[in-house]
Amino acid sequence: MLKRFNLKAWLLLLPALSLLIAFTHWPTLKSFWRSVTWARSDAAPAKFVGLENYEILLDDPVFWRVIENNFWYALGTVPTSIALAIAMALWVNSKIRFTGLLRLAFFTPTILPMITVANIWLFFYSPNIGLFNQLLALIGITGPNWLGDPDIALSSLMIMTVWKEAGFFMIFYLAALQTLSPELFDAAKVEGASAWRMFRKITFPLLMPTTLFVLINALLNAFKLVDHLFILTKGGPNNASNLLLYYIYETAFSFLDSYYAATLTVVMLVTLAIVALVQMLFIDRRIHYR
Amino acid sequence: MDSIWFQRVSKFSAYVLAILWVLPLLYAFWAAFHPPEFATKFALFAPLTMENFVSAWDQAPFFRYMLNTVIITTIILFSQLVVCTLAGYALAREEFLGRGFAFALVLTQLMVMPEVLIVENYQTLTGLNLVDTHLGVGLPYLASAFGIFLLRQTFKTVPQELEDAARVEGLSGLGIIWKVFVPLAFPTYLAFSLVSVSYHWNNFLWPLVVTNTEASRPLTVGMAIFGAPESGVDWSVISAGTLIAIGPLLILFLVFQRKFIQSFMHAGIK
Amino acid sequence: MRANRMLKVEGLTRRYGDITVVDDLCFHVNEGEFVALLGPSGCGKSTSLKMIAGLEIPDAGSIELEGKDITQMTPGQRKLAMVFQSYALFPHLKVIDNILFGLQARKVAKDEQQRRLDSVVELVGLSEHLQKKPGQLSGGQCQRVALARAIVAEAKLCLMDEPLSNLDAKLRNEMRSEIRSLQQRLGMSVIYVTHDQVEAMSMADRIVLMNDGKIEQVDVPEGLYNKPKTVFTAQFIGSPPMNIMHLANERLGVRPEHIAIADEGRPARVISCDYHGADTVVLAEIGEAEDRAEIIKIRYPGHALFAAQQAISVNWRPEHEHHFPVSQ
Amino acid sequence: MNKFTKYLATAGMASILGVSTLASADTDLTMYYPVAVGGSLTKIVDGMVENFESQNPGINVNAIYAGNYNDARVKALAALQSGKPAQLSVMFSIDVHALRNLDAIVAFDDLVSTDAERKWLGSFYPALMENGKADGKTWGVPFQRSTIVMYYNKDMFRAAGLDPEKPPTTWEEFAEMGKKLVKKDGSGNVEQWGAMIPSTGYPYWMFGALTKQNSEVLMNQAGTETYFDNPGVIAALEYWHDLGNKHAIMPSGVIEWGTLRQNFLDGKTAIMWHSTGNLTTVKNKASFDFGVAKLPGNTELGSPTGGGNFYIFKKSSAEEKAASLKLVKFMTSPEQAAHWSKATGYMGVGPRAYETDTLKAYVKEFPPAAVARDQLTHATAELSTHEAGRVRKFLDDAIQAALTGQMSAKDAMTDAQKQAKSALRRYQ
Repeated sequence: MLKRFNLKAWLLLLPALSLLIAFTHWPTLKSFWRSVTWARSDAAPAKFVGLENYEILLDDPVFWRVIENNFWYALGTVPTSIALAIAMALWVNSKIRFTGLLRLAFFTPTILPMITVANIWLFFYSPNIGLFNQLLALIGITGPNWLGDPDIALSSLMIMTVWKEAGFFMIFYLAALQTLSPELFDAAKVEGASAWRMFRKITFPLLMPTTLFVLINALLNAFKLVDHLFILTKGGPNNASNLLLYYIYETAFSFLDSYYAATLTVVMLVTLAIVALVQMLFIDRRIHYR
Repeated sequence: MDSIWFQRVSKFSAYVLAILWVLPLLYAFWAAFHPPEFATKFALFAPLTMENFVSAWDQAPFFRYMLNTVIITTIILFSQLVVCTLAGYALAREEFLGRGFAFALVLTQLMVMPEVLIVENYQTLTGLNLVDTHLGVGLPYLASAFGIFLLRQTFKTVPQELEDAARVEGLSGLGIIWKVFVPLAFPTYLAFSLVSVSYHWNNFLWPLVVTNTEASRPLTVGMAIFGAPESGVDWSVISAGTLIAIGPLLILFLVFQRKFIQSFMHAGIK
Repeated sequence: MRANRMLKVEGLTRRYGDITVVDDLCFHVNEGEFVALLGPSGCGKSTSLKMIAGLEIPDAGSIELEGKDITQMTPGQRKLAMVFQSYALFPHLKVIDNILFGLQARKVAKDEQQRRLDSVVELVGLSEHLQKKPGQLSGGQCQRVALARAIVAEAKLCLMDEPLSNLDAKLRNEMRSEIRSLQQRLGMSVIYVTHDQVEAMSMADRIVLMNDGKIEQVDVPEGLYNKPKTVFTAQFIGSPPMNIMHLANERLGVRPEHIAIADEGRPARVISCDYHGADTVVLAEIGEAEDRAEIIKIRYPGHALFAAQQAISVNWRPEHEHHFPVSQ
Repeated sequence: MNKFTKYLATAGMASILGVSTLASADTDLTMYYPVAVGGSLTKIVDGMVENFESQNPGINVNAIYAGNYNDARVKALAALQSGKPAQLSVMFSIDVHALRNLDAIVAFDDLVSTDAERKWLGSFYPALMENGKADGKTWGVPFQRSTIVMYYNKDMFRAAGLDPEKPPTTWEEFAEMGKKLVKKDGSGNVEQWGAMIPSTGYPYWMFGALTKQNSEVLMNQAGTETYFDNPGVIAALEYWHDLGNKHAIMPSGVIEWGTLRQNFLDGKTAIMWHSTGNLTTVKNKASFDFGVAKLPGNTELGSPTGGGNFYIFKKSSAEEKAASLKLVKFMTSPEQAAHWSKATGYMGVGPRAYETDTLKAYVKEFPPAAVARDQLTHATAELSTHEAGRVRKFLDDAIQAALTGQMSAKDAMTDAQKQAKSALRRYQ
């Protein structure tokens, strides 16, 4: 069919595209522009400063710390939540008892606002009086200072993130599992495959498209999920648990430096572009057996 | 025999994990219904009280916050449904020059979520004079790439015969969308609505940035201010506040959990 | 010489809640024998097969393989082969890996794997497709892969669950004789589940006919056709089904192909004719009084031209009569 | 953005929300305020505002609680920038430089006109005025003000064989007594700590106390220079670090500001340093006999002042400014200050507040209520510079780095000083 200009189609797209351009594309471009300008305060006019903001960025130890943290945060939360999500989906999809309750339990964190449950996690993590350390004390272990020790503060945040996300990702795996024919698993059983072999050779490869989808989502969340920082650590101690988006927020709304914040935003945008690129490379492979 | 053992261990871990997963909620119930001195101590026969709910309710305008959240989620949801339906239809059923480009423009938002652009979007909102309004909280989310994508996938599966039949019956462009595509995509709408509502009910960072006062502040931001650790944490009252805040969604979820999860799964398959 | 018992099923029972899906099933399979589990859908034949495979746990009864009780074993321990209705090919694995899946799982030596693969590939003719994924194959080819996977296991007993039901009619006929000849050449013992009586009649050495979870009759195909013990058997085997006439103290059964339209005999009145090519199925009303009339089907060789309401006479030979008690 | 679209957007918004602005002869004031300590302060503020409104029928006040100090500043400034009303706000006493850089506030000296008003402006404790002054003018008027005080558990003092009426007054005593107050169980796990000084939330503030006690200041009055790497400052940080390590009277690592009160109330620590703003909550919730004392000193006693001042925004009409001044005067009047102090634990901002019947009776019945005031003679200004958010964060990070053992006190402070210097370069 000959492609042509189609007024009706563009009119249908108009509301969506104008909103997307106004709140996604335009601000993206503006971020790039703002990152090469500077002004003493928001009241003063901004002037072009070239790459000065980027030079400051490269010299900023907090920036590097935040990048490093975000890397570990992604590395720590993404595979763990995926592995747990798969395990949860397999459990819920299996014949053990109370699968309804299991599913409910795993899914519950998904509908709880991160910001409100963070206060409860604050209690879990509190040294001396916190639940975790009370429990550890029962077996004679002095629990760590979960949020106050720079070596484990980030890990503590990761645990909460995994708690929040695994059940959400479980749903995708559950949906995928239910599209798989049970006969495949019967066949593997008859052929004498062990549970582990069955998982490794059949279940996991067949879930691969789902895993890729979840992987991308989990990666994006690793950059965008900072709600709990506001309550738990505020990025501390000494930036040990600071993440890029939180640092952007701090810079823009605490230090009132929207220019440097824009520079940080550009770094975030570039990172996301890389994630997108990776996804596109993978997207061809995800249809490998269809 | 190893497989029996494996099964036992697996089953045990499943239950342990499930308990861990609801622990925060269980704790919230414990702390909310017991006097503050039991917030960090667990005694089986600690006295029950509603006092925490009273003081939580006293300390923050929960009703106002909840109303704001409801207004914001409603504005967002309805705009999303309309905007995404139109765009999804165009991308699924219309043949035109630049469709690929338009679709690519839409998909960008899947990567560049509004959360990333808080700095610029805040400036835009300032310019529009919409800071601290319900509309302002919703604006960056009114067009959802996820929704457009989901509806496009669904609309693509509608047989051409149905659309042709409707045309023969004399329906016009928007009429076809409204009378044919929308009803057929009902499960997708339901799934998307649930995902959207639970997302925006729980959204925090952008509302924090863009709301200043009780006039527009949603529950999450209200709760963050109410429970801010700076003011000294009082877990009993915070737990009570948390339960008040999540109560409506939690009850809805518990009642409709099967439907809820199915809808999420539906959204997940696409 | 008395054949060796390969499999013996005794009192096998399976319930789902209040419903008994398989009720006290007893039968056996001899070595090298092709046994069909036949019955309408929902009669419990697939459940029975799954219990033999170990994929379902029976509520009662026992399963013996070569004299050994395997009732409590896991599917893998039973070392059976199985062909599934949907073929159950692993979509992400190449054909060769699908075929060798079980051998790899059981850690059969590499050269032994290769030897068996070579011979099975030749048997079913898949040599040029080994490196493809199932998605790239036609239905018939998938069927062959599934078959190859079952054969390569060299299992004592092969279970087949309606393996041909997803093929079109022509291919089905081809595969039917192919499977049968493979089975005979390799001397395989097979339990074959089907709801298609033609398939069972043409392939099986013996047929276990099931209805409503119970065995109706176990017999060789001719036995089921010639000496049905129950009205159900009589009507399930043969096409069109046997005519059953309700007499005062018994049921009288005569197959349509055994009824002749002749100059004399019982009076009947034609209702309609259905031309099939080789023959015509004539629908007629037989009986004196209106209220006692029975509708019967007659298979008339060639092309019959009877007008509706035409009066005819029908007869059959006494040895073609089947008598069933009324209680059925 | 042109006027027309602005108009459209506003009109659209108003119609969506069903809001309409009614013209009225009354003066409407919008004020933002933060809360950094416990209790239901919002109710108390609302009550005071209502009281004011009933006395001043022509003025309507919309008091908006906006979270912590940082949030309150962000929200108030955001409101100003986006053209929303905000005539005055309670903000961090140390935000003065940032607010002046933004040209957002007016000096009170330019607003007061009568002698009575000038007298009122001079009626505050001078120590509380330090942070509000710049370039010889007063930009912020003290309201929600505090110092750091030492809360201690008298029961634990008794149990440890210490005199509950003689809390530590020097660093040595603090460490020595702290050691006696640490209680361990059979396997060596600490059940009760000697003391806790919070190091999240406002670490620089706590540190301000330690440096003052070591006779150092952290910055100059103009807020253009910091002295983070002075030997006395480094020594103060070393002492803090030692409390958690060498003396082991405190958990090592950082201690959470928000949960500390609960630790104290739960008997996990015998002493805590915290804002006086917690006094009333501790008083209401403590199930044991507790005392409040001035912080111990090294070369001298000391604590920074802290908390929030009233600021009046430039972008408001003359009537609004006058009404704002009226409100500020009301809120800081001796009666209201006394009421506020009793309800929260924040200090009465001027001597006359302590002469009211309310506070007289309260102090008599509950002497700790006067400790913060008594400590004012040893008080110093809170860290306040240009680029306040950044500089504060440099110091906070350095303190946390030292306390958690990531860096030595010297390296951490040298780094912080370097960073602060480069951030302040443009203001010198």
